[in-house]
Amino acid sequence: MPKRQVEPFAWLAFSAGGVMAALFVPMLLFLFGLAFPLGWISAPSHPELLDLLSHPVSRIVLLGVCVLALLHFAHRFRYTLHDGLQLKAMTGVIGAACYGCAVLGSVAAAYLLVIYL
Amino acid sequence: MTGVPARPRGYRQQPSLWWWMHKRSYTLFILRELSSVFVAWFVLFLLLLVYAVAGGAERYQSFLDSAANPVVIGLNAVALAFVCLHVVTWFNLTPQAMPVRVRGRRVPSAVIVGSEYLALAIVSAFVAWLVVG
Amino acid sequence: MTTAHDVVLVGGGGAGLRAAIAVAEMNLDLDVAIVSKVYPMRSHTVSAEGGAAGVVGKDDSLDEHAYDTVSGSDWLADQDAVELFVEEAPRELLRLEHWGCPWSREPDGHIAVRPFGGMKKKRTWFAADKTGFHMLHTLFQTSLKYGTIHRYDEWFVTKLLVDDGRVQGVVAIELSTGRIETITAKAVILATGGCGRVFPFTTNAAIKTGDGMSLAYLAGAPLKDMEFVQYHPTGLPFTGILITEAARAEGGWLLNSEGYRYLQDYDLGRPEPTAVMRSMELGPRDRLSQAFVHEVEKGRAIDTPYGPVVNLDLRHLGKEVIDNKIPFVRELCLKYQNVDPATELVHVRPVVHYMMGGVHTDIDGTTPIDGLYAAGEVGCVSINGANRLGSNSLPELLVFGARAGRAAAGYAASAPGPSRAGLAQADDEHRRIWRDLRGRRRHSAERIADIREEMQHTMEGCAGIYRSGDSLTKAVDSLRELQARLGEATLDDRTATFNTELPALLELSAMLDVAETIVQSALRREESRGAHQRTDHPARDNERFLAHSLASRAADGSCHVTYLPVTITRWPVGERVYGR
Amino acid sequence: MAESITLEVTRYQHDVDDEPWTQEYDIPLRENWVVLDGLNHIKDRLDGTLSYRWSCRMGICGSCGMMVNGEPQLTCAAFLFDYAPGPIRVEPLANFPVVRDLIVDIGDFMEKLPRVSPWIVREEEQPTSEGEYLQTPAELDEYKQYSMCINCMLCYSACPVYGIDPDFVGPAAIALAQRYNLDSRDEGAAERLETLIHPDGLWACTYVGECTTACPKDVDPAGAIQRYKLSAAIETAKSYLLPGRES
Ligand SMILES: Cc1cc2nc3c(=O)[nH]c(=O)nc-3n(C[C@H](O)[C@H](O)[C@H](O)COP(=O)(O)OP(=O)(O)OC[C@H]3O[C@@H](n4cnc5c(N)ncnc54)[C@H](O)[C@@H]3O)c2cc1C
Ligand code: SF4
Ligand code: F3S
Ligand code: FES
Repeated sequence: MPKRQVEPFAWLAFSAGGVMAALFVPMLLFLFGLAFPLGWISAPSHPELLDLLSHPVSRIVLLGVCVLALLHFAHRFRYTLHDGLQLKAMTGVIGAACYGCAVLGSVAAAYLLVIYL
Repeated sequence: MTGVPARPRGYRQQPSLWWWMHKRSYTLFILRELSSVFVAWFVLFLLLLVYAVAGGAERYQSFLDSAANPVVIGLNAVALAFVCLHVVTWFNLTPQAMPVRVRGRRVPSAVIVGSEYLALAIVSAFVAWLVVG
Repeated sequence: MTTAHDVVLVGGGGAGLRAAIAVAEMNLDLDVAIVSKVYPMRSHTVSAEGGAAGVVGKDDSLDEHAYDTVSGSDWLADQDAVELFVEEAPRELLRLEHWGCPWSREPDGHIAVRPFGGMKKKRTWFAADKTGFHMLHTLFQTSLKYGTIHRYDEWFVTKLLVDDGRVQGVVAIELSTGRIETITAKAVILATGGCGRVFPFTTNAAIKTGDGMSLAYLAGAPLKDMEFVQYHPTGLPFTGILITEAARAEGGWLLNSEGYRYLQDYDLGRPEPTAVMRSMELGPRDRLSQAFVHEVEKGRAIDTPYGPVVNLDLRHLGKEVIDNKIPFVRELCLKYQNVDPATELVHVRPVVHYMMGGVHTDIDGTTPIDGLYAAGEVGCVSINGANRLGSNSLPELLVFGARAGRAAAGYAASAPGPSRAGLAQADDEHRRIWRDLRGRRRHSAERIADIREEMQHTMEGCAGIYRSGDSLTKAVDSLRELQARLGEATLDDRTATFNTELPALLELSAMLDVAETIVQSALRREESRGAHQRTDHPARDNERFLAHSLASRAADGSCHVTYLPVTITRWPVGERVYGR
Repeated sequence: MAESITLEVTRYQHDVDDEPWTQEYDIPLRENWVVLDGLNHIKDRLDGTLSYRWSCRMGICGSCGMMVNGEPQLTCAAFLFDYAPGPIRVEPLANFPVVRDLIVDIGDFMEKLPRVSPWIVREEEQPTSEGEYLQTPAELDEYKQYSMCINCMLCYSACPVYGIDPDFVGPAAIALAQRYNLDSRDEGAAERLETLIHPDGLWACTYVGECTTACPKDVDPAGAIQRYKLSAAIETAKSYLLPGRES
């Protein structure tokens, strides 16, 4: 039986996050990042959006996207720093920093989506 | 198997810090990996949006205004480009990493990739419909 | 410097690895070393394509395999050895299956077999058309399991230490450092493969330079049946890359310049649209190669810059069969010849392929020198006689590799260590190599490559598919002259670290020894049998030559040929009949 | 077309040179000639001191890998005509220590290979008298591709991760582990996973994919590694969910 390791889980989360990012991010980023600000499409009104976001399913889905996408980022960026800048000696620090960001982000997301909203 | 006495180590070239510039494919690889930064940026952007919406109509409006700032638009345009790179590379590699079998036969890669794009189209259409329609 | 092992394998090809595993399996207390001039998985067994014969089918029998082998050998094989071989071959092939060899399969999961030249029944196991590759890697990877198998990768053996009729070890050069080392052993197994590089146009890899044959010969062991050199009928011109017999077994045809299946003119049967066993294109290699020479004489071959060729036609098999059964053939043709066998004809010509002869051994790989064993292509048991059947060599490596391994293990368990005289020989050898490396004249006009090329052309011209007393006598003189010139050859490279020129020189020296035994044995055999065809003695002569030749080195350095009767058990000498 | 072509060949002798340098040789440009034929021409006719490895010259022994114009190639399968008019840069395989001229030290791989137990592991071996282990063509197909590896090391020399971190087990060794994992006759997957689940095993690979591009035998080590990661992750997850499970 494989030894208890975290790396496999980090990788699973990375992969799941990759899928989430690929499926959800393009359209959301296009709408909120370009189409609405540039006025190609008129942005939804505040009540409409609040309504949509408050729906429990939206909250859960968005939370999932955020957490997994952050873990995806953490995993990938960690290796990019590690290999790209050859910072093998700093593996621990890099890992802590990347995953630290992801965890902070996830906590923020949970707070915003579950409690604050 | 046990080894024979160690040989004198030969000449070892130190890998260059700029190795990812040496080959087009390496550069593309690094760009692909850097797409993750923009994914993280998107999450931040999204959370700011949620924060704004939760804070009332006014805060929402000021979010929309700052999103229209040319710098932010530029950033988001770049981010979208990187996210697209992520989508293309991710989908292309899926069949290599996860061969799918249906009734003992290997599903051709094109079919797997095709259905991934189909899924992307459906999700995107649904999201657009929810948000805009 | 000296290191000691119980059993030393010279050569890490199919035979060497099988023997090493046999030693390890038999006695885990014995310390085995594989000394090989290339990494084991680079050994030439890797190139074998077609398959390995072993009786499995319900409609097949050991007797039929034995008969095919004996008649294929033109009755020169020792029948006791053949009987043992056909019996053990399937078991050895199964062993390999258990070790993971990816044999091609029937839909129900059983081993698949294909037809092969000179075989009456389908009994050739195959792993697509990379059989040797898969066998070698399976053996190599399996050998990694054993902690008692030590490896000396990229070490070149230069001498066998023999004192008082008993082998004591070897001297070898570690190529990466140039260090010369004495490796003592209680038993030594030679598994150095063949010597196709003695000829200019060969399927054999660069490493097949007959080193082991020369080592044994110089140490006083006789070389058996050296006059029998196999030409494979279908090599790609220029490169000599082999197009496996499997291509014909799957139904390929040989066509002359007129598009005619010319083999029907040479008593090899009648052309049928599909492959018929022991007939036409599935006749034995010696007969097919000889037919080619006659086609050339009749002006029915095709002239190319690389000499006359005929066509191999695979087009009617269709792309699917080709890609399924012989994908490597297509890969090689596309890559090296720029033709697609699925739609085009492939130029082929006979090419030196295999050495039937080798170090004289009995069925346990034992040589006349105590503690010295030989197995694989370097040895001659003999099961191949005057002509080897395709797909008999790979199982031979396994069967006799394993037997030699077990015999050596048994011997080594009780043999004494090296004697003082043996170690003194090693010192002499160190000095000799050193002299060769440093003491040679620099920049003399004599280049290793020139001597090698002349030797190769001498051998092709005088000792090829057809030979004569005159041509062979000429070859004897030329070789003697080349021997003398070798002493003058220059060595540009005097460094120690991975000097590849020094091994090239030692290999050339070995090839000249081997060439001499080939030519001398051929000269003495005044008959035509199997792969040995004398234009001045075109008939088989069972009265005088139903016997193995034994070439030994006399005290004055000359080559001395004697004869040993063939063992006949159940198959009295008959006519070789194919296609009828 | 020109009659000759220039090879720019890396030379290095560790007891003489501080670092590798380049020597130019003009060789005949012939149809059918591969880079290896060019090197042989140099060795035989021009300069006997040049050292390199080769043997089968038919792309199967895996000896002759070198960098040709910066890409890892089997030199016995790299045709001069494809690089005409040249010059052609011939260097030792990247990412390995250079022993001499075009020869690199692959001892690192040879030492890693046995660590992944590249042999059939079974509780007990069935005696040969009971015949073969049955294996359908479909089961053979599962691992066949990964069994085609000729150990030529081109993938190692293409993989930047290996270049940066020589402790990485590397593409071919992992593909070979996977070759046995996927073999229906094998029972050693758990044992191999023990070795490969470490940071220098599977996870160091960031899926650059160059190993697969470089591989002359279509082994697809990148795919093998990714598939392995997935099953490794699932196995680990299972071991948490079903702690008492025998594997
Ligand atoms: C292209 C080709 C295709 C073939 N196809 C088939 C086929 O389909 N079926 C079949 O049955 N047979 C086939 N054969 C024949 C068969 O492959 C060979 O006879 C067989 O592989 C020889 O194996 P071996 O173990 O004796 O030697 P090899 O595999 O040649 O190994 C020789 C070993 O000895 C070592 N060595 C040699 N000299 C020295 C030295 N001086 N010091 C240290 N080490 C040394 C080498 O490093 C190597 O490890 C084919 C042969 C060729 C050339
Ligand atoms: S995986 Fe491909 S490139 Fe790597 S060693 Fe094997 S054959 Fe060569
Ligand atoms: S190039 Fe290297 S990083 Fe992985 S996919 Fe191949 S091993
Ligand atoms: S020489 Fe064997 S692979 Fe190139």
